[in-house]
Amino acid sequence: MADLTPEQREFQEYARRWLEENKPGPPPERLPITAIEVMTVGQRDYLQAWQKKVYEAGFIGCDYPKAYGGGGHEGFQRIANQELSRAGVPFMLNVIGLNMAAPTILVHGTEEQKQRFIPGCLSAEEIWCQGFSEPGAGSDMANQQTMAVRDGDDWIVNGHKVWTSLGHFAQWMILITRTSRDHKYDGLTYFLAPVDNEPGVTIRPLVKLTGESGFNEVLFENARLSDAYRLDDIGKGWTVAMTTLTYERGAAEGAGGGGSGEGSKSKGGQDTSAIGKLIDLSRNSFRDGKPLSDDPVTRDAIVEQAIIRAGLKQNARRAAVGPLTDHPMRLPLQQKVVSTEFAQDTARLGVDIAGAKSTLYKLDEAAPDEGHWPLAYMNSYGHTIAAGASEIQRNILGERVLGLPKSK
Amino acid sequence: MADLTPEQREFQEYARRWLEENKPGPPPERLPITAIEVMTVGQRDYLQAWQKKVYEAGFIGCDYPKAYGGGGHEGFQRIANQELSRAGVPFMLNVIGLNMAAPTILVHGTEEQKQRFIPGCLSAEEIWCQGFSEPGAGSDMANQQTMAVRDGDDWIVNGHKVWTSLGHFAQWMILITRTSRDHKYDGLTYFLAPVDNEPGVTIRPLVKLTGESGFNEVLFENARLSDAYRLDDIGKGWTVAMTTLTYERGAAEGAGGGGSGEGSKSKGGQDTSAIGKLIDLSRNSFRDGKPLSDDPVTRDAIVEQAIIRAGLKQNARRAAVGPLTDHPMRLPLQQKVVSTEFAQDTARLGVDIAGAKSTLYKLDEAAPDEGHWPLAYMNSYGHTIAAGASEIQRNILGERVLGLPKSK
Amino acid sequence: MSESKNTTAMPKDFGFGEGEELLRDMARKLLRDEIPIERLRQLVAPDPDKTYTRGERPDWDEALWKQCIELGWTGLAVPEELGGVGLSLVGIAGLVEEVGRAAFPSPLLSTLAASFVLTEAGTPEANTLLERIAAGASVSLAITDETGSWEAATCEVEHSASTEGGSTLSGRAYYVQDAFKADAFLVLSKGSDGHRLSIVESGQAGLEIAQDHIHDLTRDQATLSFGEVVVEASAEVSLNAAAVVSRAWSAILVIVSADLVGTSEWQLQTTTEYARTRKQFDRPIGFFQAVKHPLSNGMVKVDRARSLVYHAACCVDHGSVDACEAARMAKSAASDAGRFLSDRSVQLHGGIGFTWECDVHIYFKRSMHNQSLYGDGFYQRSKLAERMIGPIGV
Amino acid sequence: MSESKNTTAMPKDFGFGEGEELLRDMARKLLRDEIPIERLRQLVAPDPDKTYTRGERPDWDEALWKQCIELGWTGLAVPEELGGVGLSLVGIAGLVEEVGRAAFPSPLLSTLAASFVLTEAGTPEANTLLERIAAGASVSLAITDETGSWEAATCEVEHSASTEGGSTLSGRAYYVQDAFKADAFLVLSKGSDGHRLSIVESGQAGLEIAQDHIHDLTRDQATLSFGEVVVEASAEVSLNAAAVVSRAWSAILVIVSADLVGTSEWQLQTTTEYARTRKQFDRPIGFFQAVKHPLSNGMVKVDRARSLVYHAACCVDHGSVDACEAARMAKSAASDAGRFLSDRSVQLHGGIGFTWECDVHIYFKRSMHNQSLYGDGFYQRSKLAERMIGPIGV
Repeated sequence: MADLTPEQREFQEYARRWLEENKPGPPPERLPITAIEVMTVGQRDYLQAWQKKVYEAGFIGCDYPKAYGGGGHEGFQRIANQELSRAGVPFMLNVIGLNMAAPTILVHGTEEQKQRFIPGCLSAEEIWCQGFSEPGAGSDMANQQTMAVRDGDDWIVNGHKVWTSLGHFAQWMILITRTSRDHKYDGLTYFLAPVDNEPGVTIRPLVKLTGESGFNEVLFENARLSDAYRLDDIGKGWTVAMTTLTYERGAAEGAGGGGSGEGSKSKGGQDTSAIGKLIDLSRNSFRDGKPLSDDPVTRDAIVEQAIIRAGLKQNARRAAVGPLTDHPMRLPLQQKVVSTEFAQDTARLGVDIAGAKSTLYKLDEAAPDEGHWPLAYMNSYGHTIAAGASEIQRNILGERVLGLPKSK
Repeated sequence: MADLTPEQREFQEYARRWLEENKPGPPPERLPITAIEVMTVGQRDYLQAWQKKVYEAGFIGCDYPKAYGGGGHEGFQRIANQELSRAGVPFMLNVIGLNMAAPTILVHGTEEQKQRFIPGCLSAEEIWCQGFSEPGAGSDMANQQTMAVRDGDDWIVNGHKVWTSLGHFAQWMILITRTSRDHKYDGLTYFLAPVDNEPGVTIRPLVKLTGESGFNEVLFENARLSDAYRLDDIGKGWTVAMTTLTYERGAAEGAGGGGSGEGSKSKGGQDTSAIGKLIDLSRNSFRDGKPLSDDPVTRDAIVEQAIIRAGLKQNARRAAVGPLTDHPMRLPLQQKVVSTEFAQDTARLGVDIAGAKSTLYKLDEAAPDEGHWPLAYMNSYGHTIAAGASEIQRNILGERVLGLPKSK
Repeated sequence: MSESKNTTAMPKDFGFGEGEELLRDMARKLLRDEIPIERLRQLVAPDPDKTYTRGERPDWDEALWKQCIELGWTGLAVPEELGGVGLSLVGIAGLVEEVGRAAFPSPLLSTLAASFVLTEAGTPEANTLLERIAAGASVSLAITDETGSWEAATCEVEHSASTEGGSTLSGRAYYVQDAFKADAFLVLSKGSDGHRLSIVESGQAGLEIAQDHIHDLTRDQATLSFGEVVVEASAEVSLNAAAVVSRAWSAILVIVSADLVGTSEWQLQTTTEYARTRKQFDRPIGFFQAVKHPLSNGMVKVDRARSLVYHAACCVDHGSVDACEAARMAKSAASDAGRFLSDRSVQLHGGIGFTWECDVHIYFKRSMHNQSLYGDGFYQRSKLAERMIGPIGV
Repeated sequence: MSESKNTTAMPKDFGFGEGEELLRDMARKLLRDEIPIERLRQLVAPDPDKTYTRGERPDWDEALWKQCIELGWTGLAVPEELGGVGLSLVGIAGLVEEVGRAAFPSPLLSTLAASFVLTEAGTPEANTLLERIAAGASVSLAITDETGSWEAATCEVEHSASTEGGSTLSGRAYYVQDAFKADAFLVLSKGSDGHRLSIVESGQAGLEIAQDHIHDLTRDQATLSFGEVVVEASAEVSLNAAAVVSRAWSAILVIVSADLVGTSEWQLQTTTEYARTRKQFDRPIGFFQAVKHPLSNGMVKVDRARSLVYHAACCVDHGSVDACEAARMAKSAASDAGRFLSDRSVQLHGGIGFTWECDVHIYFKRSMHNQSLYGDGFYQRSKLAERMIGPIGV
């Protein structure tokens, strides 16, 4: 890597050495593929401790100012992310804190808020969840119904948030509320809301279509919220949320605060070993006595997925090469829809290959790959639906990159 | 066929016998696949004579009243169509007269108009063309800009029609005009317009993307049109046009006036022997020395098309079985989009299979199947674009059958 | 295929007449009244932990099944002279569509499939079991090997013939549908004298029924282990079993395809209804072509499958040589329609579609199960290619 | 593939630096100024009868090509020590993208491909021809058999070696690109001593260049017949030709893929522009998701292809063992992107897109030609499967 400064190169060597020496032991129980699927306290404790350790070693928030718990460097985070990924260590638990709350607070927060909240995001001392989705709102984020009504120095919040990953472990939520019914977009206000055992706040797990529980709903019933927790001005919630989503969607890749292990690669469901697993599955799946690894139709389908995966990887590489990108958002904005549909199509292909064995769920010993394929297929819809469904992502591509008129 | 009356059975036997004895000789030059691609005077003369002969034998317009040149029977046309198709005789030339003009005039015409026009539609003595498409209107038929302004007993027409198949041979055109700018839909009026050497009417051939000429544009420049040629009331053009399209789209299959040979099966591009041709092509197309008929990926793709074709055929059969159709328009309205995309996908697959040889056009002796596949592929867009593009057909299905709100 | 001579002799209406319509409409009404979606949900999906963690089989409505038996459903495919209804496969397809639309948990599909195999066998022993079926017995086929290969000739059960005409079975049969609802099994076995079909009672000594843990909440599935199971001569259904199963194969494919058409149609209608009512960006989401067009495409796919199912059923009813080809086309089209509509039904329901409380997952799982059962679209097409294009390398 | 060790040593920016950018931008400006679409249309598509009825080759701008030669384009892939530019394949990909975007008719692609083959040969005879190329000669590869198989080892030209080191060629080479623009051909032949590569001048005795009648209006293609063509020893480029061609294969695939990326991007931008301005139902058609979403999908496909092209080029430049795999991935993605965008560019232009007067057909045909050239997506994937999964039946 000829393009590193001497400081960066030194940092890279330090990171490699540290990661080699500090690779964590095996988890107490099997970890899920992504942070937002972490369900048990055992998983939580293990991952929280790991993130704290990585933070303290200086691999998270490297490029954040020192005043907010960061490293104060420039261009270190990308190197740290790369080394974390290469080392194959566990993912970071506090994804919403790292990738959504911290960068948003850095842009829109008061000096006090930055000092108060950013360090906890980075160290995972405070776990964050997200309160953007509502049962009635779907992909139309401006359709928020959760009301916040001013009451002296406080706000009284009433409403219902869903799809709240990590909600059962979280101390804080990034929360969009409606503070005026007169304006759709300008009637929204953004808060940093305490949610852990707060009066009026109820967190309940929701069950996924697979039967697993994996995310939460959060009810606000006359919950009292200090105005000190408001982020940016009253009525500016839409703008603040767009900042959050820009970071979340990877549009500002590398600018997010977080270190990331394998798991962040897997964010959006892209399992880096999916192709290898498919090939193995095809070797062990038979039709009329012949393995599907010998069937050209199956082979063609697997290779097609491998090409899509290679394209994702090379897109990420090309996105950083100025003269080979025509529009700064063109590649970043594709990432979500392509990677989540890749994960879906790959899992669906696994179901096809497994054939009759895909009828089995993980409790059955005969289920191939411990029942991975049908579960991964069903869970893949979480990613193609959440955080801007694929349909909305295609609108965004057409509108923001190609300049087509808005479909809404 | 156990469901025929004795009269119908007798008619069927007569048709079989007649067709056996009267099969026409070979055409003077190669015929195109469909009537709307007929280009030369030689083709025209041959096909016009054939339609006249079939009409005089009683196989066209069988179910039309005798007063309008028909046979006055019931349920004979379907049998005649079947036998014409089975006999493999040439298609009927006057498709727009038969399938669009005649049924529309039967519904909306005055007694005088019915007597004047329908016989010529059936016998092909008068060739018809269609004036529905305009350069600026696209799929939005109500967006007609061709103006007709009242002038005594006449109308003065100014405007520009495109996509006019058979225009260069036609004596008459079914013509939609705008007679009022105040109402989008209610400002349209429908005419039966003479177009053969009429003052103010210019017919010019247009060239397709393949380089072949295949349809026309028609310019009206202060063309004078008698009010006697108006079909139905002023301002009712939209309703009349919907009648026309209902017949044209096959929604009222069998009710159209026409006898039809092989060609009407091919209407919309469905070539009934496409699968067989693809299989033959695959046997003669090689990669690394092996025929593609041995390649399972190619085989899968061919069989997939065969299933779609079988589905089209069985859909047409099921459409007539009341208890097996939930919505009367559900199957008929699918026919256009499915059959035209089938033709397109089949042709595209042929291009794939032909491989490097698909670079060649028909003038090249080495071009497989006389250059059929790339030409058929390019020409297939005529069908997926014209008469309600596939995108519009999918709207229609969603709106008229599923009851979804209009996308326009 | 359908060009060949004998199909022109087949009825244009597939043979779906008033009798078939009546039976179908009665079934639709019965299932709509007795097991509407609310009842189904309570029955099979009250609690995911029960199924997916504790591994308990979902409930089913045995009382309703008894009612179906009284209506003669088990005997639908049993010839009249053996006490059954003797309904055509076209009529059965119509009824099974309704069963799929209701996602009805029952041993009906297995029993119908077994009936076709028994009818093909045509032996006195087969007829005796057909009479039992007409009287209400449920029977399931145990004919499949472990690799998920569903072609008739492969099996991992072996028999050794006894001198009295009976035999002893050992080995395993896999993917046995609705095994815990069946009274008896029709077991394919191989031996030095070829393939046999034998009747084994569900409670018979030496038979072990091991539950498979499956996603589908509307059926059960099991692996059968035969530990020296003794089959009397009176339970030997056929000594020419491979040919018998192979002849019945088209009917078996039609039955599962009809169920897929039914679930797919439910998915289409339910998602359409959601798209008509659910609003986003101040409009019903069905306004948007990203929702509307997939639904139109889904309709096209389900209609293709449905038409091909009736054509295939009609071919079977009329003994057409094209029956097998038509049935494979139907299964390919039905599996693909099921796959597409399952996919879109979850995606277009958005956040709610991803949850347990939304019913689409029940149909998603039943459909996923049926898609792979007896070979998915790819598999059927590879078999079709052998007939339409010829074997590879010849 | 991209996980393997040696790729980590490759530059993150693919090696596309300021020099490459400068050359690419100059090419873009030159082509935009000198052969805008209006000029291209007049040049290659003034009258369809000329091409498709009378079979005449479309015109091309020889004066502009002379200008390109003066700018050193023929020598782009010729090493500096032989008088060329010695540009990396990554840089060449950038320039060829512009050539594709302009649908520029010229012998550039053939000459670049031939240069890579000659460089791989590395013999004095090869170097002599490379020097000629750097000085402005156009050369095309004649290495393909009649069945359309583009793998290097098959050919229908035979040589008989003469005692002086030369040979005599007989037989045919097919699908020779831009044959009527080429000064010489690089001919693959087989004989009892293996495969050879020989230089045959376009005017040489015994060589017959028979025009293929092709759809693409922006190039020509021919079948070469060799009637006892005598090759001097000085024109024998390689006696180990199969290996040489096979080593150059990745670069050849990258070049045609880059052209496909260029035409696809033109199709995307042109159709997008049409969708922004063309109104139906009182709105620009780009408002409708049936138009917008295909364009978004087209963008995804062209970007995938583009990234894979640069990756593959970078692999070739760095001698990576993954080069061939990466190049096949690039060709597969580029062919599929070309197919998709060609399809949608005609369909979404509606009625006007179906006519000769709309320029989309020019790109449609150039893209269709390139999609099949050197193997389409299916073919590349079948080759990739051999490497990624292993040969069938082992």
